[in-house]
Amino acid sequence: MDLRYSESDERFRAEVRAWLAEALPALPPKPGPHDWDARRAYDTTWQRMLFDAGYAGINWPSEYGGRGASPTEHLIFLEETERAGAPYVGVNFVGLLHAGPTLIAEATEEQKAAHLPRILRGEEVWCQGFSEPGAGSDLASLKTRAVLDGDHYVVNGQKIWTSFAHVADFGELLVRTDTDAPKHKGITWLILPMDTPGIEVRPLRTIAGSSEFSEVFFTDVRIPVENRVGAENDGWRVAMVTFSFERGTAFVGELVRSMKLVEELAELARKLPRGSGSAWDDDGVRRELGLIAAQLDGLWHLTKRTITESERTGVPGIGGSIFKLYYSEVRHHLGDLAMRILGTAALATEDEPAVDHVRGWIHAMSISIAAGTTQIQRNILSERVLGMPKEPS
Amino acid sequence: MDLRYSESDERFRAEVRAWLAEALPALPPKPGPHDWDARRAYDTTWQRMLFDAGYAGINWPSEYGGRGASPTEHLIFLEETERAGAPYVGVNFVGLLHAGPTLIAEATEEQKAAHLPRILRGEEVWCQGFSEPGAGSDLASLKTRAVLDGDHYVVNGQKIWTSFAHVADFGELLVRTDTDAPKHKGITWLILPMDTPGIEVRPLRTIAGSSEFSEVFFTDVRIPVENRVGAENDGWRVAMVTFSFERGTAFVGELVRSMKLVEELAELARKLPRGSGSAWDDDGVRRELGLIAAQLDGLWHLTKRTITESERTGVPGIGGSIFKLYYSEVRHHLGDLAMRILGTAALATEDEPAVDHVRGWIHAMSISIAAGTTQIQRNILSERVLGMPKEPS
Amino acid sequence: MNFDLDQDERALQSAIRDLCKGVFPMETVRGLESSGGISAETWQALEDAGVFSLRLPESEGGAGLGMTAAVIVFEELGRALVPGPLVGTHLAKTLGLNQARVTFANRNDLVISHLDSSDAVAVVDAEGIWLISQNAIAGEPVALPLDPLTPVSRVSSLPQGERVNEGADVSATRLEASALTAALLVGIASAETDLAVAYAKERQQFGRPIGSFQAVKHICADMLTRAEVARAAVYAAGVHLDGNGDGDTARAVTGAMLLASEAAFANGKACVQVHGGMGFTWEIDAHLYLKRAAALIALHGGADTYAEEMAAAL
Amino acid sequence: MNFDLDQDERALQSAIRDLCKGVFPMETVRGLESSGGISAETWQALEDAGVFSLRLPESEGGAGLGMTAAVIVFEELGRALVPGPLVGTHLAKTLGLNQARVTFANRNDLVISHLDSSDAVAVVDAEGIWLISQNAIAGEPVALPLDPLTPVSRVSSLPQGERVNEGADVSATRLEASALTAALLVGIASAETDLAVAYAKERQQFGRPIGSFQAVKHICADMLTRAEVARAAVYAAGVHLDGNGDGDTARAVTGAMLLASEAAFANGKACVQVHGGMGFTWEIDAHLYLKRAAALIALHGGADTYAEEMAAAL
Repeated sequence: MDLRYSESDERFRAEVRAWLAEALPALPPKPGPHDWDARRAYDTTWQRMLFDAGYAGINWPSEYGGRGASPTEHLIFLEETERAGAPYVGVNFVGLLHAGPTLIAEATEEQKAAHLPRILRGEEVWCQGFSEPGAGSDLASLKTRAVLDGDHYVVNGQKIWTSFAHVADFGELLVRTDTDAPKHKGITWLILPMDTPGIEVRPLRTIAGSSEFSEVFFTDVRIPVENRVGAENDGWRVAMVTFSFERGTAFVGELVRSMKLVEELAELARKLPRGSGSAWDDDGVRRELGLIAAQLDGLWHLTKRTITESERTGVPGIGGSIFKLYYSEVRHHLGDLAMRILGTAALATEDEPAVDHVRGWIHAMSISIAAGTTQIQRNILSERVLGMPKEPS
Repeated sequence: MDLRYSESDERFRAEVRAWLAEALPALPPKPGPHDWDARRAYDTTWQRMLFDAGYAGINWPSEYGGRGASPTEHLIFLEETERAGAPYVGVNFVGLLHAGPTLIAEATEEQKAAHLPRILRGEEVWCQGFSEPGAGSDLASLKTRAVLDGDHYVVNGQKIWTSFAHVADFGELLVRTDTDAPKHKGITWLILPMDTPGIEVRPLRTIAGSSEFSEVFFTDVRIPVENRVGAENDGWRVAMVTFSFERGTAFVGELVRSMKLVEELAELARKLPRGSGSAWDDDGVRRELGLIAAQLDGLWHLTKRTITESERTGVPGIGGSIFKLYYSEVRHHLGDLAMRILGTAALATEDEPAVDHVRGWIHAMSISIAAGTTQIQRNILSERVLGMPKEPS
Repeated sequence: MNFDLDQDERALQSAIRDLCKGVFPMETVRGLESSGGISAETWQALEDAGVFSLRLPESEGGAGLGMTAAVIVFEELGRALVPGPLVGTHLAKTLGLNQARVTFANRNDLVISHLDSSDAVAVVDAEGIWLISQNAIAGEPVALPLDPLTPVSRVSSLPQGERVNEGADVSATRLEASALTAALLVGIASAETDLAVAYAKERQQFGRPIGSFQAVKHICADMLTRAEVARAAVYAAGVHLDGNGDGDTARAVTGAMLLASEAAFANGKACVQVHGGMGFTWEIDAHLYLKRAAALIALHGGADTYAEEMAAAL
Repeated sequence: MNFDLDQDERALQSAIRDLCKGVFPMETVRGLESSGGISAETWQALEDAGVFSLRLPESEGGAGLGMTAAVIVFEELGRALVPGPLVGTHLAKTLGLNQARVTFANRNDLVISHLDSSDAVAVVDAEGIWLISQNAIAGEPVALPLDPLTPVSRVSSLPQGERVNEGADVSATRLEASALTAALLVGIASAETDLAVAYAKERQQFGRPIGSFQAVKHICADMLTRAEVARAAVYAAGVHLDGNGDGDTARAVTGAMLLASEAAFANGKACVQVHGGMGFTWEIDAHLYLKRAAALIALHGGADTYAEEMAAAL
């Protein structure tokens, strides 16, 4: 085992770092959190800069315009961009990380040609229409209905947790095309042009107060059959195939940010009063910060193991669910500890010194829910990794 | 609401206290933990002293020789005896707290006359034959078989977790008399004379190193039909009826001991070195002790609520499962904290200062398992109190 | 010894619960966000119900009740998520002060809740109880407070104020403030349990109510347990403050505040988790309870200080 | 960057695992209780396998391996619950000392493990590495040690001993001791997971394996998770000590010791709980793993000291 990077990896890191040092100052100022048009413009501008520099679709195969970077390079890229404070994928999130890879794996050449280059250049923003109010942990129970009418599917129903829906050009949409089949077998994957009549987007206010997410309502929305990716009723497999792209890098940005957050909280603890001294003078507080730091370090090592393993085997290992479960617990602890350290300073949520830490506290609550709750992760690990028996249903 | 004791309760307390001050010095020295005959003699001597002073069967109805004390008096009695360091029920545990009350509720007058006075006087020691290696949380799945042969049941099978079996005169025994009936409907409750041929008692070594518990093996053990309590196949109900005697006092002794243990651990923390000072100088350690103290105080208040409620309604309330679940967690935390405070002092388990705290750490592991595991308590609370749906089975 | 609500206490509990249902249904409470958590009508309803005056003698327009009654009332206010400077106003009224609304603050903390809607700020410190007129304080409201229904302001300094503790027991007043806050928190802890249980019974996934999965029902069992133990401690605190306790009063109050803080905070987080994605939406009430709990805990010194005070009693 | 066992490392891992299976089946390990955790035969088998000498150059009879190999080996020793003064003997051999068995001790701690069966006690402090002959120490064996396979003695004082760190890196030796202990602990954490999972699959209650209940399977998932993250940290510690790391070596080792301690201790308790009543019996191995974990953690300073050291790096 060797944790050092190869010479070529180090060269890659140096290149990325040099480019970031040059590129970041050229970015326009970051728009306000609620100015969606400006946010789209900002994020897609950044995407275009990445494209021009050859970093767009860092882990996409080069035949589809990506860089075809190795998982280790991908790790380095994510680490460096996060450390440099570069914008993350933002509104390009679904296109780059989910819809794009799905098209690469499953779409026709026409579909690929129509979308992949535009996603990479930041010309096309995608959103995801998977979850429904009644289909959360049990995603496959989705009910949004598509009925074939000539050469169109006619869609009625509702999606939820659709991020950036009001600035998206397209959506990846899962619909039920066979109501009689077992639930995983009657689902179809469609490319949804967001300007199709009959779509209503309502911002969804979260407990963070923001509205990056929306509910999307469908009333007789007509989608051409040629927008189908994969076979009819094979959409569940199509949607899942993207997960096999995962090479352990999904949480790298998160993790690097969390490590920073701990450092910042330790700094803050040295300043905030507690009893007759600072919060940092408190043995218990200090130990809790030390434990969290060790746990995040552990997850950093685990990430490298997962990446190495996936480089060797070509498939994602067990690291993902382990990461998610453990990371959720650590982030909850970190958030709760921050609230205790802040005291009444936490009440001014958008001001210094609270802002990042209160946002982090609330963010933790989404980490243990989104993309498979803590409870679902424990099911996955116990059943799929430990081979424990399923519950009777 | 009023937490003060009535004048008559205070008089009762004063009496108990005065008697204890006189009685305890008269006790012989406590025998070693492994000298079972001496332990039986010691515990039954104490029981006889209680009897002579009118405290035997403190909560038993007076018509059966008990004192008929109210739950509040019972609480006072348990508190005072524990605070005074008096012996607890010891080998009289099953007779006084389970078999006796069961006989009171369900036995014939002959059966009552044969056993109750002797239990109260410390002349008869009982043990319990309920659990089996294959029947723990799922107690009703017990398999020890009794087949009627003339006027005897012939018993074959095995019991486990039988405390004080090798010094007991009788056992309360649950056997399966109908293998075709649903599992709760084929069980019978028998009085087992421990000198019946065919019984083999093997001490069971626990992780505490002790052997208060045994496994009991049955080979063609013949028990007269007249030893049956209640109807054939009605033994499950008979066994459960005792729980309706519970008036919130089951854990009072435990709780008072735990409160002492926390005080002692705080004392110890002031003496044991940690870093450049004592463990007590550590803010985190101090807060953890403070939290545990508050939690035990909370359980003391909960006990009073449960007792009051049961005095009013005549049936046990929800306090028992709540107590058990919460108390298990607190005792685990207390034990783990003690181990951290002790450091290498914990390695000398039977020496001062470790002895009570290491025993307490190990004891905590039995609290979360015995008499309904933490997992079973959560099922009970969620299903019976919160009305949440059962799992499919 | 009778640690069960007597007939009068039950009647009081059910009256205040009915009042809350009538005056503070969740739509109304949510509607108060725009007016800093307070409206003249709802406040008047609380006054009329005697929430603030209940411990005054009948001769002074009160109900002549004690802290036991007060914690029962405040538990219900917490359960209904009633906003406003409840604790400060209640204590001010009990001390015979005339201000309509009084908010409580710590001398060393320059973040004050409900400043704009209060007539005065009350501070209790080692030297006494001090009242500072709201006009005398230059506060800067915080744009997005943690609890949307608990507006807070930053102040650069707090004038000394007028000493108002003639005849009052300063340390008792501090303990009363803690006990009433603990009562609000235990009401919150209970409401969070009820919310989570109701949702878990109703929400279907994998063809079953999620409340039939042990992973979910065991979370709910733990919520119940935390709330019930904390409630026993809070009632005991009230009883002790009325002189009817069986132990040290300060310890009873401190323990109650610690357990109620832990219960309300942990249950709030559990309540969000049981609701899954819906728990992360503004629309579901889970976050409002959690945020209120977090705000109350922070404004009253933080749970760690209570744990430290408990340790000092060992 | 390659953070996966290479072919040689896999071969080493499987060889030592086979050795443990052959020489240290659980009956044998349990049988060592009567002889203080050590028998001449089993110790010889460890020596023959190169457990102690593996980091010596081949010219000195070693295998010329590094700390990465050593943590792989020690993980397996932990998994098999192999008793004895493993860490001290390994380090002594690596430092070129000749004693057959050496036990590690802290200068300020007068409780020493394996004193009677060791030839010498090694102490590492700020001034250096010290070797004290066993004959020079008056130790009183403790009657019932926490871990029945880790005998401990109390000593009234520890002679200064002979300084033996000519040419050795004292602080590296300390870190090596921590990393090897962490490796033992992570082996224990993994074995506890395996034990619990196997029992949960087999044990039937309510007509189902208990491992089909979420209450049980989720405990097991958490055990796996703790063990896997700790393992990554322990391997990283070994790699760092070999100079092949990507960060601060002391931090990597401290973090590994902290996570491995937490994992072994928490998993030990969880393992007992999953076994239910059986977990409380001496016959089931769960308690032996837990007690070993507790003993190793205490003898190496306690998890709290590692958390404090991690904080110092922030």
